[in-house]
Amino acid sequence: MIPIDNFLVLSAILFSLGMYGVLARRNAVLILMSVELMLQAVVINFVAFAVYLNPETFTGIIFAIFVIVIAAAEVGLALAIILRLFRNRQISNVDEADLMKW
Amino acid sequence: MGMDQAWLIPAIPAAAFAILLIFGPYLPRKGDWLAIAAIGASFVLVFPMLADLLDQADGTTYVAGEKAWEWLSFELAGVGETFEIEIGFYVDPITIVMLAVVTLVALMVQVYSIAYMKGDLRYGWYFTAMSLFAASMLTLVLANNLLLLYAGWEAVGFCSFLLIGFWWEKRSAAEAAKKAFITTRIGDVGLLIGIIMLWHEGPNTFNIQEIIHFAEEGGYGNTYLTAAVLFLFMGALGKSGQFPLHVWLPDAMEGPTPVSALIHAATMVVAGVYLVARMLPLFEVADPIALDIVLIVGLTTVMISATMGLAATDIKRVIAYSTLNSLGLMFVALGSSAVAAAMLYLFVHGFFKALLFLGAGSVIHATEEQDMDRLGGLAAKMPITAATFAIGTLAMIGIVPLSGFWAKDEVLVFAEEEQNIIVYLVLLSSLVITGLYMMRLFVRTFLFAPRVQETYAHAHEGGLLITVPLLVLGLLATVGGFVVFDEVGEALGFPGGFAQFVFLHGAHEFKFHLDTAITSTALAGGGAVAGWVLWQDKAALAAHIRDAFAPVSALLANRYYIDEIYQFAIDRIVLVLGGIIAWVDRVVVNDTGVNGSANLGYFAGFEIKFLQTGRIPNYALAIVAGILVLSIVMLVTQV
Amino acid sequence: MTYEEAIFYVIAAVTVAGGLGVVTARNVVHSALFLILSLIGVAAVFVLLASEFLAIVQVLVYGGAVTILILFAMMLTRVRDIAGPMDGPQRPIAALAAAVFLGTTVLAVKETEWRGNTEEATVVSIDQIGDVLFTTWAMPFEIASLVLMVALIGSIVLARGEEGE
Amino acid sequence: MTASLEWGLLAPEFLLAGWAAFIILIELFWGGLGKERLGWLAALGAVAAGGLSLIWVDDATQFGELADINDYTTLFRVFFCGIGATICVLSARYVSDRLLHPGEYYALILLAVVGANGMAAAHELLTAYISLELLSFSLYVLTAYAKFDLRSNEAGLKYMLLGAFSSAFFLYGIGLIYGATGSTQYAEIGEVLSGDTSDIEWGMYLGLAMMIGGLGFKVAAVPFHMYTPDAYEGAPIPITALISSLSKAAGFAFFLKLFAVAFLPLIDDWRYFIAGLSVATMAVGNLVAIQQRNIKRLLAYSSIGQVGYLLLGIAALSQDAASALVLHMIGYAVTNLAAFTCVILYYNWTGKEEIEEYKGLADRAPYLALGLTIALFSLAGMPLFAGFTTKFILFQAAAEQDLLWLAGVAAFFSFVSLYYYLIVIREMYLGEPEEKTRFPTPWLGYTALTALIAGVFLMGLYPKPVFDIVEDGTNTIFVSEELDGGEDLVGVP
Amino acid sequence: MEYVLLALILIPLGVCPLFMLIPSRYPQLSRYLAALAGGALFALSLLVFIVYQFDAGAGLGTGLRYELQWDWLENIGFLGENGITFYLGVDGIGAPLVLLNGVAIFAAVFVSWNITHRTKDFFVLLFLLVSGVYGVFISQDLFFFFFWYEVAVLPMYLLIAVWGASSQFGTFSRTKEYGAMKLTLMLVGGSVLIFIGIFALFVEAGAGTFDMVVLREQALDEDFQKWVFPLFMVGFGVLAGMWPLHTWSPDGHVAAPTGVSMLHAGVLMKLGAFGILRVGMTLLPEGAEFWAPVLMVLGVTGAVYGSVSALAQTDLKYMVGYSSVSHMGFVLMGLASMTQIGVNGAVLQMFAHGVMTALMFTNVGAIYDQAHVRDMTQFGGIAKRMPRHSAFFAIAGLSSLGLPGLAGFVAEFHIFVGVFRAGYWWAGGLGILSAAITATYVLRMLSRAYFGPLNEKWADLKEMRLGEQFAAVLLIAMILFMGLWPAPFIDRISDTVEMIPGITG
Repeated sequence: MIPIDNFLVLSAILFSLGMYGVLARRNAVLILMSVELMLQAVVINFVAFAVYLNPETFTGIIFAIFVIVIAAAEVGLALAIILRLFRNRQISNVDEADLMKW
Repeated sequence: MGMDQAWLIPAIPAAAFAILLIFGPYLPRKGDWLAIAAIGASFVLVFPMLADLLDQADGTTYVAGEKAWEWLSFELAGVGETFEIEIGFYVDPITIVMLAVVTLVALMVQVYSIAYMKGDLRYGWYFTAMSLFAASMLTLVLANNLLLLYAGWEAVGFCSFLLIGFWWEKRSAAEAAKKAFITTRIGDVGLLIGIIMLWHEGPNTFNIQEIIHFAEEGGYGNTYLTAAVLFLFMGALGKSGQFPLHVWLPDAMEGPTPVSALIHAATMVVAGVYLVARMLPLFEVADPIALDIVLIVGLTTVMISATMGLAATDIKRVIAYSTLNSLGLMFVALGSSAVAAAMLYLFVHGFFKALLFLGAGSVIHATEEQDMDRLGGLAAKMPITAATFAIGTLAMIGIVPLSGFWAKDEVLVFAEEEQNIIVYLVLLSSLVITGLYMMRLFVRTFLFAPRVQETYAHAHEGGLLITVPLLVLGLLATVGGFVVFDEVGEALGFPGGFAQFVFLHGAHEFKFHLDTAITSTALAGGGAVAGWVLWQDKAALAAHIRDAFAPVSALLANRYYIDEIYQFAIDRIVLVLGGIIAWVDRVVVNDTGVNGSANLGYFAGFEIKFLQTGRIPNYALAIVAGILVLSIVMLVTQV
Repeated sequence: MTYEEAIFYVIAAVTVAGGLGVVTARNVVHSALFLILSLIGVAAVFVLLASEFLAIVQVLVYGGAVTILILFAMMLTRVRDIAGPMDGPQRPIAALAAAVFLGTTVLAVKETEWRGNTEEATVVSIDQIGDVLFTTWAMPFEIASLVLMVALIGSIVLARGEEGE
Repeated sequence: MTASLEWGLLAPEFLLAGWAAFIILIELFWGGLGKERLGWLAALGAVAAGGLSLIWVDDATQFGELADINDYTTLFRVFFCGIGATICVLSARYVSDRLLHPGEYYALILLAVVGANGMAAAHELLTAYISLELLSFSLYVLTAYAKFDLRSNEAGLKYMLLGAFSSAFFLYGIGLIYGATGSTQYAEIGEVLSGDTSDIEWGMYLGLAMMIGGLGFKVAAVPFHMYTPDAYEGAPIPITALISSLSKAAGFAFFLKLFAVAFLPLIDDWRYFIAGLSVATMAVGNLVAIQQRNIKRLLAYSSIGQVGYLLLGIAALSQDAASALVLHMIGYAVTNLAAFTCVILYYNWTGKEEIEEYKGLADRAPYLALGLTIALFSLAGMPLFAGFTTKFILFQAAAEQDLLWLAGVAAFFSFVSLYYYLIVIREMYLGEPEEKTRFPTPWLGYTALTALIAGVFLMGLYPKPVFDIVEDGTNTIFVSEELDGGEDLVGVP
Repeated sequence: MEYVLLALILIPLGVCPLFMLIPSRYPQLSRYLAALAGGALFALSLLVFIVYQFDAGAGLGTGLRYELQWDWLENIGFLGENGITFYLGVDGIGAPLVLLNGVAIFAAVFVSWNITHRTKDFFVLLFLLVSGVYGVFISQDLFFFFFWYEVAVLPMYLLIAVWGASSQFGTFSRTKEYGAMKLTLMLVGGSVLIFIGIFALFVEAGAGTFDMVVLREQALDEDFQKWVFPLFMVGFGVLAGMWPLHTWSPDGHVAAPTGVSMLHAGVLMKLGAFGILRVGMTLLPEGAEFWAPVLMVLGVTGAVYGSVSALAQTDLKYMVGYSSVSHMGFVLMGLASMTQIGVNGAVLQMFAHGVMTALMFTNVGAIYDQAHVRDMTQFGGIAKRMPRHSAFFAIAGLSSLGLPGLAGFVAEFHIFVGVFRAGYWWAGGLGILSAAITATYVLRMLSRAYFGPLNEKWADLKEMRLGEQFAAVLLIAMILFMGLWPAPFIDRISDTVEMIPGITG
């Protein structure tokens, strides 16, 4: 079978990509998508650990389910906020949202 | 009544002071009678004291009386000793002499003041302060320990400040008072250090006799003791107006003239002499350099004061210079270990100097003028004043048989015997100068034609209150000197004579060297005659000489520029230093040190806040950076 | 290399490519599409991990709901009309940070000797999952429902237009 | 899998959630109730829930394998319900004047309290995480709740996106820890970590670092704090108060329990990292606060500074430190709420929140100025007030654990903080008011303020009752560890 | 009696809410209440001072009497039995200082009679300050010691910033906000060090208690003492005006209203020296011995530096402020001598400086209230118009320059003797010199401002208010009391000082 390391490394790569996306992207929606990527990586991690290391209680899988749920809810909520921001200010780039600083 | 009641002597004026301070304004005549009664009572009390002392005398040896009360005391942790400060009185012949001079002169001066100060705005306050002064001075004299002595010492200084500045509305009076206090205070720094030094290595007491005893047994190290007594001497230097701290005394003449008579002639200024005389055993045990310094200081003062007296025109100032002159002479005597001579001089000086001041006061009272260039010929209008003043002048110059002669002669004898010839010669030369300027004073004030007719016109002799003290003092100034003769002393009831009485440490007779006497009388008389000649009538000759030696006379008139040097030192050094430190405090310590560190925090905050850009990617980067640093450092350090 | 590994690598490549597309695409819609690709890839990974249930959830929740939502949001916010670059000035630092992070993580993952069987994935059946989800994990489940409620309320309150808007 | 699920143990949470729904419904169907009364009603629910949780005082039981119902939980339940109730009361006027949808607003506050309770109760990571998200989601929404306020929108966006971002890290960390230890139960993690960990140390430490980062975000430790000032400034003021008290307290309840039970065996490994975070947090929070011109932002930075002090308790983790930490947290929350009460009342009245707009407040509303002054002095750690006593005990607890230097740094920054509090006080007492009108007395607001100030004084003058309760609470997390892991694990002297 | 001690803290704390209940329209009512409370405090303080000596109480090696110990926080966490107790007790050092505080507040109330702006708020803060000061003097628990110490600092900012005055000088200006802020921050900054020191001390002692009576019996490691003592020395030193951390003092006093300056310079600065003695030297005798030379250098520097700086001031308040620095330098010298005489002197000086500086500020305030100028060069001949005021001022000055018969001399003399006894010749000499410089600036001030011809600008000045006169007379009575009959003070102080470890004869 495939060693667990493969999954973990895949997860790490996805997480890094997501992280890069958050740091580099300007658009709020794109950032949100990047966060989703990171969460995907987390989920991979959880599942891999659950099925390889902890199959008896498979907490990881449960965790993964919840993470997915939360992630979905998060997207919904975040999009609502982004939408609200756009309606009020016609912007969706996060670096333009700097009314408050210093 | 006996020596145990000695505390009453200062206590009575002190009580008078307290009453006057609080109730004075409500008393009839502002309570002047109370002050005079108090000092009179003190004066009277001296006699039982004296009688007691004489009663207890064992042949020619006198037994000193001492009584003390604890003022404060506490155990010293882990040492087993007790730190104790007492209030105590010590009565021995020196004390008695001082008490007599102080109370008598004070009495005379206060009686005189009733007339002199009449109508003054602060008439009551004058007597209040005078009472305080009397109490302080008597405490100083009677004190059995150095600390009480110091207390009295400071208190008389304070009274001097009050009384010099009595007319404080005058800028010059206020300044003079300040100058007097601060100058003497500088000396007192030394005094206090000296006292503490004597206590520190000493027998854990401030008692003077115990300290002396301890010192005589070699308890102190030689160098240590020398240093300590020199510090003590610093105090005497300031209080007695010795060079270089003499500058305050001439200025002190801003005070009312009776004050000058009492404080700045007869009593307070001789406290330094008294202190050194009291502590002389220590000086003798210490390195000889200590006494040499006393001598040199005295000699210097004698010369500079005498020469400055030549150039002064204010009559009170001239007398002040003569006071310095006399005090210098006393220190010369002390420097020669001639305590009896010094005390004798102190005794008679009190009378004739007070007399001179009161005489001057009488003149000033009558003419409201104290510049001798604007006086003259007053003898005609004020015969009693002129006569007593003449006695005082001659006593000061040292003409036989007035009191000053005998005392001065003793000093000269000791100087000749104990010291080298230079000292003697210098002293002799000072006699000439003394003759010159004293005669100048008398001649210019009382004789020949009046220079300002107007002033002369309303000059008049004062009332009895003024003339009686003058006469009493004149009498004393005339006959006071005869106590040098043991016969006189014994006749007065002192076993062994006055010299034996005053000097406690074995026989130390007054000596009379005829050649010395003749030399000194000749020189002093010569000086006086020369003075008469120089300043007679229009003083043309003196003016001629003055013009011929213009730089010298300018030097003298400007008092050797010593005041200017001090002024310079204060303005340019002390005040500038103070200014620099104040500036450093504000700019460096405060603005840089304190505000600077505050600003550092402020600007750190200012810089850091710009990291807060308001942009999400930056914020996210901070999170990432934080996690990366945490992870990497944790992995590196822990794995 | 076993065939399973080969399949894994293919899937992984697709997933990573998708992810790369998400974070680099110039066109936002392309990004969203790449995200779908990546999500599908992850779902495939779940299959490889013998967790078909999760794969189904993944496809339904993400592939269905989330991406649609995102596309809607893009439409509503008219993302395509926005001028200017898609990436901020922070890109080089971001790349560096990501690389460092990747290196660290991979190193840590590789260095760790995971306890248990690291070679064989165990199948977890849907029954088991369903069983524990409502018994052992009942409390998170309940709370998750509240989370969803909050998200729901929040989205409605925030997104809905008000009078006068 | 034979977990006993006594749902009754979660009754307070159910009550809160149900009450939240009830509030929404009542707003829908009973429009005549009035917006302000809705807040009182919500507060009533929170108070009831808090009272309900008192049933389990001195009880020590568990809900399944997920949550403890013991004194620790009870303590925090009451505490969080109290915060929730206070915020509801404080919101009443503000919400009715300035916000739409009050029903949902109060419901979200109650749900946030549920999340916070869950965080304190959980002894398992999944439950804790979900609870954390419940709390966070509620706060995200509430932050953005002023729909037409641009700053509120922006604050919500920042809070939300960064929250999600940091959640990802936190989850990644959980994943690694889970992988390394095979469990998400705190106690089991602690048991594994107390054994030989040399084989899993890479993953373990990386996971730990990421979890610290994630928790750091939740409690706003530097450098994970960046969202805080913006979120505070943008959010409606009562919500700012909520974030600064509830969110922070819940974060620490979670942090403390997790680290005390699960990560205590590794304390020597992470202690200095927490200490470092603590120093950075105190420094940045307090130094930047000096620069602030907006009262909310100022309080945001000041709360960051406070987090630094609280982290001290984590760094010095021991039973004493835990008690001290919780005590300080309670004291801080009470004080902070008092300060926010004043800010809210002032804002309700004038709509102003810049510090310089506070000038002359002492003339116009003496009691308000006095209250704010007391609160600020307390935050600065001046005596008579809670801040001094609780800080003293907290710092002393740190010093007991060989972290004297850290206690010293904390004391120093606490001194720095005095400066910016004084700036506010200066404006209030020295500034000339622009208009002379007196402040109309808001009786209910002043009642709340008085109660909070009384709390500030109580904690400052006689904290023993509170300390006793707190210690009972923190004892439980350490005692359980003792039972599981043996004597040598417990860093309690 | 122990409840009298309690009352000393509770009365000032208790009147604060009472003040708040008084409507602001009746400022006169606040004043009467303040006078009442001040009088009560003065009476009780006097009672404590007098009765102390008559009660040969146990005190067991500490000199403590009238102990009152209530549990506050114990058996909790790191705190053992008697962990933190509300522990009151007065010893021979505390007794005179309690009296000092009583005198100062009673006088300050009368001096503050003319406060019209927010009268009741002023008194609230003033009494808060006073309660803190009392607390420090009679607390025997380190926690509460520090607690009250901070309470005393707490109201300072508002007291100065609200009721103070800004000043403009030739080249620079000092606003009241600046003075208040600097004062507050520096004092609190100093207490950070104390904070750390207390932590370290508690941990090292390991007794689980903050009870100072217990703590002083703990044998602490010498190296530990050596590094902790400077924390206390510098921390308390800030409040004691220790050079170079004294700069808050002149600026703060210049800005502060008169009553506050009186209390602050008169009493509050003593807390610093008292802290060094009570906490630093008592609990850490070996550390104190090690650092004594440093403290001596700082003390002497402060004494000379303060007096020389005062010499350069023309502003009356600055002069008095710097003179405080100078006199507190004497206190530090006395402490640093580590001899019984010196330490006795230091405590005496605390009292003496307290009353005379309060008197000085009373007088400066009296003239400033009328003239709104404090620059002595602008005055002249004021004694003509305000003779009593001038006399009072002169007495204060004379006491401060060490005139025998007044309080200053007794204290300074002990200090100098102690310093000499400890072998610091140079320090003693410089100290005495500094006293002479004091004479210079005091007399310069009197001569400039009060003597000389009356400056017509001030022809309409009036004598100081009766309340101020009363305050001045009260303070002068204290100056004379101690100056003429110091035995009651010395008896109390010495019995306690000799029990302090590390103090030798």
